[in-house]
Amino acid sequence: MVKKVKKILIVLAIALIATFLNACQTGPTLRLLNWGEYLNPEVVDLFEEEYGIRVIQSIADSNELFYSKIKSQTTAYDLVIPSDYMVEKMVDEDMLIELDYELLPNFDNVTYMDGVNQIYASMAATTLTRTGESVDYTDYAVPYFWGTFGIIYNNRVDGLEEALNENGWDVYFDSENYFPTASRGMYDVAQFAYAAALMYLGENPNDYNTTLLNDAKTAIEGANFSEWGTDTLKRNVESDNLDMAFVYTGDYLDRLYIQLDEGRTIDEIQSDFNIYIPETTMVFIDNMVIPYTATNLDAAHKFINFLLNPEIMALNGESVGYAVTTEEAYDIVVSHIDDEDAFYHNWAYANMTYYNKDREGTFYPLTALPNDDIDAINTMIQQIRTE
Amino acid sequence: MTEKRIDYPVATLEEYGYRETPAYVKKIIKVLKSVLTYLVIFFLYLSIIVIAIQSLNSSRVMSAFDHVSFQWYPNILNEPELMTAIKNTFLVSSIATVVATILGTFFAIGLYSLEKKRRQQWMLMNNVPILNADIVTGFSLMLMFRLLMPLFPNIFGLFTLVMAHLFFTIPYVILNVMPKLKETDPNLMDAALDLGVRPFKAMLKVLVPAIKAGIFAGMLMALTMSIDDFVISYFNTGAGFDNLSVWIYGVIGRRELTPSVYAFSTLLTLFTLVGLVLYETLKNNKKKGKLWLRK
Amino acid sequence: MEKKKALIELIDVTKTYDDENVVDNISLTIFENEFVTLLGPSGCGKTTTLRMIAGFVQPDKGSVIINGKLFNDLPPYARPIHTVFQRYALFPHLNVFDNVAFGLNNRSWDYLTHFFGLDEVTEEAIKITGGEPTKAAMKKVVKSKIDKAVRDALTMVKLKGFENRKVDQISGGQQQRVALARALVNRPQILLLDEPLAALDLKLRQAMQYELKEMQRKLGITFVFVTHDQEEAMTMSDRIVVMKDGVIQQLGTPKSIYNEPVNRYVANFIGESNIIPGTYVKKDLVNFLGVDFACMGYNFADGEKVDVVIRPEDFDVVDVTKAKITGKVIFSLFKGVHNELEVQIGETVLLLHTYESYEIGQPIGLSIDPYEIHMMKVEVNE
Amino acid sequence: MNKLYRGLARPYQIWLIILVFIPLLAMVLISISNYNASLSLSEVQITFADWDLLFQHQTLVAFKNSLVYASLTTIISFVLGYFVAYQIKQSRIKNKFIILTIIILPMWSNLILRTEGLLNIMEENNILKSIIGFSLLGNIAGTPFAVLFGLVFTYMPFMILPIYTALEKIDISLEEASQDLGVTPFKTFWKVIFPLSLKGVVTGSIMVFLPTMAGFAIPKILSKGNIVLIGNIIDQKFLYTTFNDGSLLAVVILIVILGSLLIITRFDKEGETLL
Repeated sequence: MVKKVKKILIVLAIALIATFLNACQTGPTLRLLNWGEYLNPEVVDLFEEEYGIRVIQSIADSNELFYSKIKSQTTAYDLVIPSDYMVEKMVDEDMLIELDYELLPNFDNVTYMDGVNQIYASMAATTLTRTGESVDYTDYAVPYFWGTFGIIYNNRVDGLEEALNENGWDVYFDSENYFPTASRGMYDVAQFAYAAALMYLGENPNDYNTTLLNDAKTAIEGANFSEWGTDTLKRNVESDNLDMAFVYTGDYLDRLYIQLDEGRTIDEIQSDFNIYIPETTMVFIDNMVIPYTATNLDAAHKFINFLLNPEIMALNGESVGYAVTTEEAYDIVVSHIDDEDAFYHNWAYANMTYYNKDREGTFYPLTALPNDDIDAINTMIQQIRTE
Repeated sequence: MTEKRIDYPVATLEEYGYRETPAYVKKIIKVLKSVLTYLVIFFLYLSIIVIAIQSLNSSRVMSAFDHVSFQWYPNILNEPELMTAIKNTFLVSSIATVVATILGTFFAIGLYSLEKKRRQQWMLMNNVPILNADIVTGFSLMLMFRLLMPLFPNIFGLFTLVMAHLFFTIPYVILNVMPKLKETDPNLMDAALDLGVRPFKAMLKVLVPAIKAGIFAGMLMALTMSIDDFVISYFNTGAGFDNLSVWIYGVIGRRELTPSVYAFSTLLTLFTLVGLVLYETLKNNKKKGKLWLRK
Repeated sequence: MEKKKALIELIDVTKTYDDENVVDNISLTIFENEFVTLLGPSGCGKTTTLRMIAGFVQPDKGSVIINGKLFNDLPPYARPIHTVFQRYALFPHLNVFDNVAFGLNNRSWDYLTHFFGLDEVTEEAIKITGGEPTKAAMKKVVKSKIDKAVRDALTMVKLKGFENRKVDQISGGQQQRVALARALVNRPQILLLDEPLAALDLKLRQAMQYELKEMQRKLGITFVFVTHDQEEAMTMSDRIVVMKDGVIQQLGTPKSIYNEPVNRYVANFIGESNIIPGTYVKKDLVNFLGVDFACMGYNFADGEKVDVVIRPEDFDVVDVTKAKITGKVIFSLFKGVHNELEVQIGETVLLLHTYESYEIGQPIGLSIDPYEIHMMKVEVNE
Repeated sequence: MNKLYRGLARPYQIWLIILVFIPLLAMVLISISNYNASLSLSEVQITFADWDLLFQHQTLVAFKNSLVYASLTTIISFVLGYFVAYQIKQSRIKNKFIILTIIILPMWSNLILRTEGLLNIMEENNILKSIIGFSLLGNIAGTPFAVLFGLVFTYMPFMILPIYTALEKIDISLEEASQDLGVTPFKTFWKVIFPLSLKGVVTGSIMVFLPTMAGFAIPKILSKGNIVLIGNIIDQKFLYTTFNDGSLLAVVILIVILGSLLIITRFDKEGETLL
């Protein structure tokens, strides 16, 4: 009797193992760890068609999850798309493989946008803690998309737009003197709040010491945030439930494109809600990097090279809505400004307005602060929220 | 005979020491009771109703309803990532449910045949995966599976996901089957064995039908828990094998969720409800019984 | 029968479930201090009848009269009736004592003071306080009275010393006694018993039958007893109500039902009997098995077809030569006190009990006393 | 039951030991070490250095919040859930499978979708308001009430089911016996039905209390990040790969869970009414 059951158990076990072995199909594959809906399926199709490499995508919603996924080694990804500070952290911990530029011929044909160069310059300026020497991050990373942060605001509040343009960060953080009844939201990422507070205080958002921490705490308390969220921030400003929030510019564009789809005009939408991008603001750049666990370096390089093609990068930007990183791709995007197709026209217009390559300002990408500092910042934010 | 009735005075509650509740009070209480019951059930379903409304909204602006549109339903098919996630969910949840149901039934029978004291100890253990915090379970299982990686480098994915789901679904099956086992006549199996039926056959032919209700209930719970889980899945998936909940969490990072997700959720709920109603109607027609109706 | 006070009257009572009359137009009167048994196979409507008296079921038609009052709409808790349930229905979360005390513990203050006598309670309360009968003192008195009543009831059912046992730690027989005590402690006018002995083994059952009867006699409570066991009904009842398909077949003393069943159904249900087709020749003469027999006490039309009922023990075994009828033994079984024989006479097989033993195949002669011959009308539709 | 089948329990016992004990042991070990993802295993050592985390302000507040919200959720779920379970039982819908399905069906939709759906209609301008013209729940997003509401109506199925199971198992004749003894239906409920359903209540309470205490998604979304529960801190610790801190807090929760298990076993030796 027990034997029979054992037989069944064995069959079940074999079936289980077989299914999982089946999952590892034959043929070359590219395991990509990405943000959700951050890659145009058309690009995937073209890539698969051209190189015969199947793209398997996993998604996660934060750099920290990328990190823990790679660190835990539970899956060998060939390509990951983390942001700037996470690239630093990964390089710092020897988690990335240096790129072979021989395999990236398209690289020589592109010029990065000013903003992107600024970010890279800033990243290169930081010093690696372990080796004590500066590293050229371009050895490890190729830009994918980039973007700024800004303050999305409810334009139905009288005078808010003017006040923001005039006084910038003060309007957002100083709730005592500016719009005391307005509701303010902040991204539910402690370091974002900390960095924003430092920019408001005129400090470098990547500096860290206990004085700054206390100052930032006071500033954040002064802002009296009513909401700590992620994707809900933009929706709440859009629907008149929230007045200001510090978000990705891409968050605004996401809602903008959706409303354009509904048939509204850009003017109408902007008069409902808009985004203010301060002169000094945070920026991010998502990069294609190859983690040390990668098994198919060839495919990874092919993919990077493929996306460096301005046409492909523009095509990718078409569905994703973040800012392309090369001037060549940017030119393709903005060339649509005279397009009769409303979508292409609006797309070009939005890029020129919100991601203009000639925008002046100081852009700070976040730095990978040491664990203890991050922990202290997290604790500080939690303290504010538990008071 | 009615005349006879008139002859007798009617006995009242008062003369037996009880207060008569006025009819209108009774009525009010009755109405209040059903109102409250339906209100609670309505609130249980409130979030689902909102999801259904969102799925019918022509606009992707979630705070305002534009007009009714079914566009998001066929659009499910146009979202390759969503489709993959749905397929993965079905694959993982159905494998996990079927395996958990079969194994859970065997295990429950096994545990049931232990001595009482032993059984109680193991049933206690059985509760740990159910009651443990998801994040602890998810993380500790991942640690476990990582130990296997030197042997099977590609273990993370379907296999680990199914194993992790088995970890918390089997206890639910056992919990549902065990009470049914206790209700069965202890002589049932002996009688079958006495008649010369082989133990395994006896189990399948005699015991399993007797505990069918428990097995079904356990299966349903297992399926629900498997579909609903995010945290444990998150830690134990890999290699692009994202189920729906992992996918939904992931998408929020950079982009807006497609309303087709709402459409899918609504479909799933509707199909289940319609299936249930159909099943009950058919059964009632067949038996002409009134299981479902109030007496 | 002397004129007694009618306690329960069912008048034209009908109960219908799923278009089926479970109880069909029953009328029945139960008198004070009487032991009445509703007898019949399962599904005959006896339990439903009982539940209508208890108040768990409302009749669709007809009246339930208790103490001369219409009780149709009164809920069970207000009725002066208590029930001993088939599977006892003891409260598993309470011990034996609390089970028995349950009814009294949960009654209103007015009820309790009335129950124990307001004067008596006040008097004892004065004794305690030495002055005013305070509410606290009265409560104390009532509590001790409940305590005493419960202990008395437990003593009566011979369960003294079991007060603190859990109800699932005592035997079936003891549980049965707890259920009895739980009902009796409330001094009901009427006690309903729904097959209370069914789950007990034979010996215990017989002992309990005797005890129940004794108790009923002693307490002067009306017992309405439901059973499907005719022997139980015979032993205990003052009157038996034989039911079938929701209809009362016969109502009478055990003796009259046994001896003079009104129809084939009752005859078959109450003990074993031989039912033989015959003809009522003329007054005090009946012909069956081809022979004329003297009989007494029946009035049928001359020459009318009748069914003759003869109980197996009513045959007299006589010498073959002197016998009225003779036959051949085809089956014999030793039953302890008597032998059970099957005797073939022509086409007919008779069942009879004798004290002598016979071998199979042996010829046997029988005669029947006139007063042992019972007759009933031939039923047309059966 | 036949001893023949005892062998069937063996694989499960091994399974439980491997998948329950060993990982939990690992968690406990991690909690007393300095382990985090950045360290290689050779650098890991035993330390209690991070244990002051337990006494930091935000941890204590989060623990307090968790306890308060879990308790309130449990109490409200108990009152409403008991009521609904009792009504279902009274309704004489006898098919348990159907009841089970109807009660847990909402869980087939993703928790995040459901919670964000709730958040949506808790905002001042919401989708329901645009249809029916008024805000059903008022503008409660971000308030403690919103969090309670979400927690209660998410976890109540776990309260309803065990209570229903317990109620269903109560022999109807006990109710009849009580009424027969002169006790009104209302009093019968408190003296007979309720005490006999306590098993289900205890099980249901624990099934609601524990996930509420350890969970993080619902409070995070519905409080708009303004209320921090211990689950949120654990979540963040794991997210930032501070595994030792996360494990430490998780172990504390584990102790609460084990305590609850002991309570269960006192009332319900074999988890009969767990579902």
